[in-house]
Amino acid sequence: MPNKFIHDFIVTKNIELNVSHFILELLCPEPLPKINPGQFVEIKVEHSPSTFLRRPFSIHEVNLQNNTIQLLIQKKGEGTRQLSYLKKGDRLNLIYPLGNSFQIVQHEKVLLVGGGCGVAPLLFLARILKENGNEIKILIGAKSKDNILEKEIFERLGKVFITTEDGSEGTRGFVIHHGIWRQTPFMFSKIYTCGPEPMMKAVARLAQIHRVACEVSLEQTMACGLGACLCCVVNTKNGNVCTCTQGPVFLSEELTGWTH
Amino acid sequence: MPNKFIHDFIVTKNIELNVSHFILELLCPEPLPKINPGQFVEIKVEHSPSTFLRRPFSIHEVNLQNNTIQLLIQKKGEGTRQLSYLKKGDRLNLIYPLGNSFQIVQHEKVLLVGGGCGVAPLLFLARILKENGNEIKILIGAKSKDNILEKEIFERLGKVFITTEDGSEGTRGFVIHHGIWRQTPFMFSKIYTCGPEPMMKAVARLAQIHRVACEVSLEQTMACGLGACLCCVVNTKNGNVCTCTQGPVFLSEELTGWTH
Amino acid sequence: MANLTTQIHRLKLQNPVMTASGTFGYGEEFADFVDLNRLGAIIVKGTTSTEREGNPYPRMAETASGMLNSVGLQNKGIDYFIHDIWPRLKKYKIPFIVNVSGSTIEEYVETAEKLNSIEELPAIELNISCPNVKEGGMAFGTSCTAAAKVTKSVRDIYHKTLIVKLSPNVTDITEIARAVEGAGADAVSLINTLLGMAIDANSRKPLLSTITGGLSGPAIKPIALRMVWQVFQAIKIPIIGIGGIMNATDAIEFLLAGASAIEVGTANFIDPTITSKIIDGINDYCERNHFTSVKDLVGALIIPEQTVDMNIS
Amino acid sequence: MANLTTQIHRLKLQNPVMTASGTFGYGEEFADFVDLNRLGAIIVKGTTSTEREGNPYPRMAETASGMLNSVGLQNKGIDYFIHDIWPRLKKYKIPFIVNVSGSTIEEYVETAEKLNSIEELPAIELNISCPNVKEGGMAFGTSCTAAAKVTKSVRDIYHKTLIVKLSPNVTDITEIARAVEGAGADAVSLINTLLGMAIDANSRKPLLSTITGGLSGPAIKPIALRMVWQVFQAIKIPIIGIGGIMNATDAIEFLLAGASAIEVGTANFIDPTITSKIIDGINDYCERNHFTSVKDLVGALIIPEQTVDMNIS
Ligand SMILES: Cc1cc2nc3c(=O)[nH]c(=O)nc-3n(C[C@H](O)[C@H](O)[C@H](O)COP(=O)(O)OP(=O)(O)OC[C@H]3O[C@@H](n4cnc5c(N)ncnc54)[C@H](O)[C@@H]3O)c2cc1C
Ligand SMILES: Cc1cc2nc3c(=O)[nH]c(=O)nc-3n(C[C@H](O)[C@H](O)[C@H](O)COP(=O)(O)OP(=O)(O)OC[C@H]3O[C@@H](n4cnc5c(N)ncnc54)[C@H](O)[C@@H]3O)c2cc1C
Ligand SMILES: Cc1cc2nc3c(=O)[nH]c(=O)nc-3n(C[C@H](O)[C@H](O)[C@H](O)COP(=O)(O)O)c2cc1C
Ligand SMILES: Cc1cc2nc3c(=O)[nH]c(=O)nc-3n(C[C@H](O)[C@H](O)[C@H](O)COP(=O)(O)O)c2cc1C
Ligand code: FES
Ligand code: FES
Repeated sequence: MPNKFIHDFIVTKNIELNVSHFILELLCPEPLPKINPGQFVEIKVEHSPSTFLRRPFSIHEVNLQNNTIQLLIQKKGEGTRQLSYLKKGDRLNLIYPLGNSFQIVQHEKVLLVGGGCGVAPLLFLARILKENGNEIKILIGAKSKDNILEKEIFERLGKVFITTEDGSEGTRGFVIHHGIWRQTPFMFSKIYTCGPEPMMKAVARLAQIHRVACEVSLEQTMACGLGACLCCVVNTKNGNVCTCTQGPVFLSEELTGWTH
Repeated sequence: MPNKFIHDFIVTKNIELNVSHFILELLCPEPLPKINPGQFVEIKVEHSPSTFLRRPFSIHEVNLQNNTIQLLIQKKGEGTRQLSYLKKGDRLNLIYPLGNSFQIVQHEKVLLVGGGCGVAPLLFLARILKENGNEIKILIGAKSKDNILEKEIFERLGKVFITTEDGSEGTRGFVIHHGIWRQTPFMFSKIYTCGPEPMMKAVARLAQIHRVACEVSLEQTMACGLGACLCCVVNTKNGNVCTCTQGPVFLSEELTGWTH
Repeated sequence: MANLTTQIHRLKLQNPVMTASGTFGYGEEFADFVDLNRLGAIIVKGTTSTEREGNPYPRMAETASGMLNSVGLQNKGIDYFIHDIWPRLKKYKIPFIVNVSGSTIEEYVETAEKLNSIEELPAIELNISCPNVKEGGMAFGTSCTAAAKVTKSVRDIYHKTLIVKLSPNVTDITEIARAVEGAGADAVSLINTLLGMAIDANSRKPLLSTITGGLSGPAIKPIALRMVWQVFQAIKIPIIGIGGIMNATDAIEFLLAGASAIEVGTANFIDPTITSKIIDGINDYCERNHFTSVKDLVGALIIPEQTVDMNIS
Repeated sequence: MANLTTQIHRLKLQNPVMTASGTFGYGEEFADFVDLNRLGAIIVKGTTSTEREGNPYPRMAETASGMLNSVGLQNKGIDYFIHDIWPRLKKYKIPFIVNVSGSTIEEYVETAEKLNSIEELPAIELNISCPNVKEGGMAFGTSCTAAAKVTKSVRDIYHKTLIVKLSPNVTDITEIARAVEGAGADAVSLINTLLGMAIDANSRKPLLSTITGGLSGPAIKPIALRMVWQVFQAIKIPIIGIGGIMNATDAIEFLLAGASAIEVGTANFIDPTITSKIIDGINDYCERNHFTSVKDLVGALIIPEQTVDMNIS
């Protein structure tokens, strides 16, 4: 039985969140296989002469009833710009589901920390964590109020805290400046984070200080997404390993230079 | 004063003629300059990863009142396929008008011979020839009835004769098999032709036999369309000359190997 | 069905479509997408005598119609391959070819010797063309003497089909091809990647940790095709064509230029099912053009009479 | 406005953007699209001592992110240039540089001598790298001895700025660069086209009348960038970067890699106004990144500490 698939999905929705972010909802032509939070897809971007390789995106949410998945995408370059033009009914070729996934604990208090577009894999994760009886808090960091993504949806799953760089909502500063980190005793037994690497490194260091396990989702550049090209490596205690197959989720303590 | 321009035109119509041919009507953002029959444009095809260079197309018709031009395009490869998807309102970057043009005679009897998509430059030519008091006959060759292009429109400008390879309309065979070539005395003082090279060569030979001047419109592959790259040469009595600037229209007798 | 079988020295292939080293893992990574038993052969990742960590991240940069890589031969070494990977691969019915890499002649010889003793592995591809390791690889591929020497040393101890993979980063690839033919190679494969570089103008930094890396993909196809054509005129042993093959038409162009078989590399990243489609496409082409055997395509380029001979080598 | 002036030996340019030989005609072809007086310089079509017809049609094939050409130096010869073309070009206020091509040293010398006497023409670009003529050109560019010899012979009689244009079809471009530097070149320009080939699988024929031709366009940019970077480390005279420059970012990458100026080639075919946009874009980049002079960009690539040195040459 294959675990990975390649299919033309059909765009069912393209929802603009703000000038630089949008959500694609994609209908799978076959019944969706088992997908776990943290996994990703590789998209073939058509009509973009400068986009040669596929583009990896985390799975933002899965809807087994509708047989759809959602991706939350930030417009970064030409490839994501082309994707932002997709309309209902368009086709999109995906390789899926790829990578490992977050470890799902049960009946614990957990903190999810998302920076910018890094909230993408955390929604699906939050839902599954909640379904497993965990108490969830979500800390979202953004440049400004306008850039906070999916706040209302996260609020359905747990309490949401906000930091913005310009102070336009929540605490002013980065996620690490939020008061939650200074509460004693520290109330979480596990942290999950995704966002810019410097942010995740800072979160990992705070987790270490609080002696809490921290899972991070990396975004190394990828060529194949299948563990074949060895381009996406990250250095770990076990040497260079592929982010696309042994990751994208790693325990921060496994990553060389992430904790002290 | 520049003679050549580069602008984003706006698609005003995309008319499907049959499975493999369509007409694009394009609105120029500036008043159209003087354009002569036989001239062509170079199009930048967007959204087509395999189309690197511009694509040349003859100007099928010019409408100064609407400030539009028309192109008659055959789907050949990826570039023309992408162009066939264009919709009203889309933009298309053109370099125009390029090349020399047919010589317009006055008050003569002329024959226009178009093979397949080769009728493209002949419509504009026919109209201008008619406006100059010529009596026009148009001989159109096609694979089959379904592939005869723009017959009704040509009929408004002169008498139309048809040959089809499968005999589904008009004379069975190629344009050179039409009875018109065997009439004595031969009634035309000038022939204009565009179509596949073997067809044009055969027409040029018939023209020579009848001692009539024959202008042919060539389709050498082009990189620049501006006379800079020297890729589009054709060998003539004057050596290798650029089809994009000294052509695309040549007197058949100038072309090496075309007449005996 | 046309007869797609082809032969590289004593190695019989059910069809000419192989996978290029470093782009198809050990095949298993693609088992969900392609029936591996359909392939002509799988050429596994560059393997060295001992484990290698490869180069630091970042190792990849996208370029126009291509990509740069500087993986640097990350692999667990030949012993690990033989004891931990090969047993899993045995169940497939197709040939696996090990891409043997190294920095010294001794290293090549040591690895080849170990592979000589494994009966079911019918061939090796000697990678004397890797641009991504400081100490060697490509250095062997850019000098006739060095190329001949490493080929001869391996030939002396390796008794099955010996394919030597050539570097395109040379003035005259026909010289190198002749040198390795003379030194006992049974076949040559070409091309490996072209040395390239990419810069991020905003950060003003190179995009690869190694500054330069190997260029692959459709961007290099015209160069690869030219080299296959040149080498076809220069040597008698079979040629395996590699470089930017994205579909069956590309593969056929390489066969016409003189390749007896082809390897698909970077294309596997864009479409992991592509090898299977290429096999079907070659068959279709043969049927459409009335070739009963794919062997009849090899070198079947038609040179029109008016062609100007421009052999610049 | 940043200071965009740059200098190639004694040749002062108002900005580093030149047009590559064979891709911009004599400039006039583009006068409807670009204010020629804005350009750094125009390098005209390859010019030989006597008229040449070039190669037969077809001379062009499109490839992935690039094109092949085999024009073969069609031109009316140096005398025609001097007497019939140059007088028309005089009215422009920018330097025109003649790309001097040939098959024998005598031919190069003869052409260079004639240009030496025309005061307003401040420089020549010696094309020892044309892949599209049987008898020579590229042969000079692929051997250190030959490259040095032709450079020296021209140097002896030519007293203005002598730029030598290098071929990328070599094992080690730094050797050739050092050889021509040693022989008296004032600057080098690189790269010319890479030798490639294209086949039409349906007709089974080559797409060029010459079978092989020169590959240009974005496909070759990574290779060109790598060569500029390598040569920058190897020689002291200024470098002019060429190869697949399609926009200002590409141009800046070449400057960062060590080029003092750049030439825009194939991009002119896609967008005849591109040179003008590139000049503006370089200025914007300088302003945005607080470079007061474009000269400060030259070779300003930042090499991170953890970089692995992989100098394979
Ligand atoms: C496992 C994984 C999951 C991801 N999940 C998401 C997601 O859910 N939502 C989302 O918006 N993005 C996600 N990304 C990042 C996304 O893949 C890139 O933003 C995208 O590929 C950029 O493509 P582009 O053509 O628009 O930009 P490009 O033109 O290719 O690049 C624009 C800029 O982004 C940089 N860049 C490109 N790819 C990456 C990358 N993989 N990592 C970091 N920087 C990159 C480039 O260096 C360049 O500076 C993920 C990446 C990985 C590896
Ligand atoms: C001056 C001029 C005027 C033209 N006018 C028209 C016109 O009015 N209507 C029209 O439909 N076409 C016209 N053409 C031809 C048209 O330019 C090509 O059909 C088109 O460029 C093909 O692009 P593509 O990407 O679809 O096909 P590609 O994928 O590039 O090519 C498909 C096939 O067509 C061949 N081909 C490509 N370009 C040319 C060419 N220039 N000449 C001959 N064969 C070619 C290729 O070799 C290939 O076999 C004209 C060409 C020229 C030079
Ligand atoms: C990520 C990557 C890793 C590679 N690793 C190897 C290798 O280990 N050994 C080798 O001989 N070639 C290696 N190559 C080169 C390919 O086998 C092939 O020769 C080259 O990529 C050109 O083919 P392509 O354009 O089809 O990819 C590698 C190529 C890529 C892209
Ligand atoms: C159609 C064409 C003709 C060329 N003619 C010449 C020439 O006459 N002399 C020369 O030195 N280089 C010639 N070149 C090479 C270019 O000057 C340039 O070095 C090469 O195209 C790489 O740059 P690009 O990728 O920007 O085009 C020619 C290139 C093309 C595409
Ligand atoms: S992206 Fe190819 S191994 Fe991970
Ligand atoms: S197409 Fe460039 S000169 Fe005619």
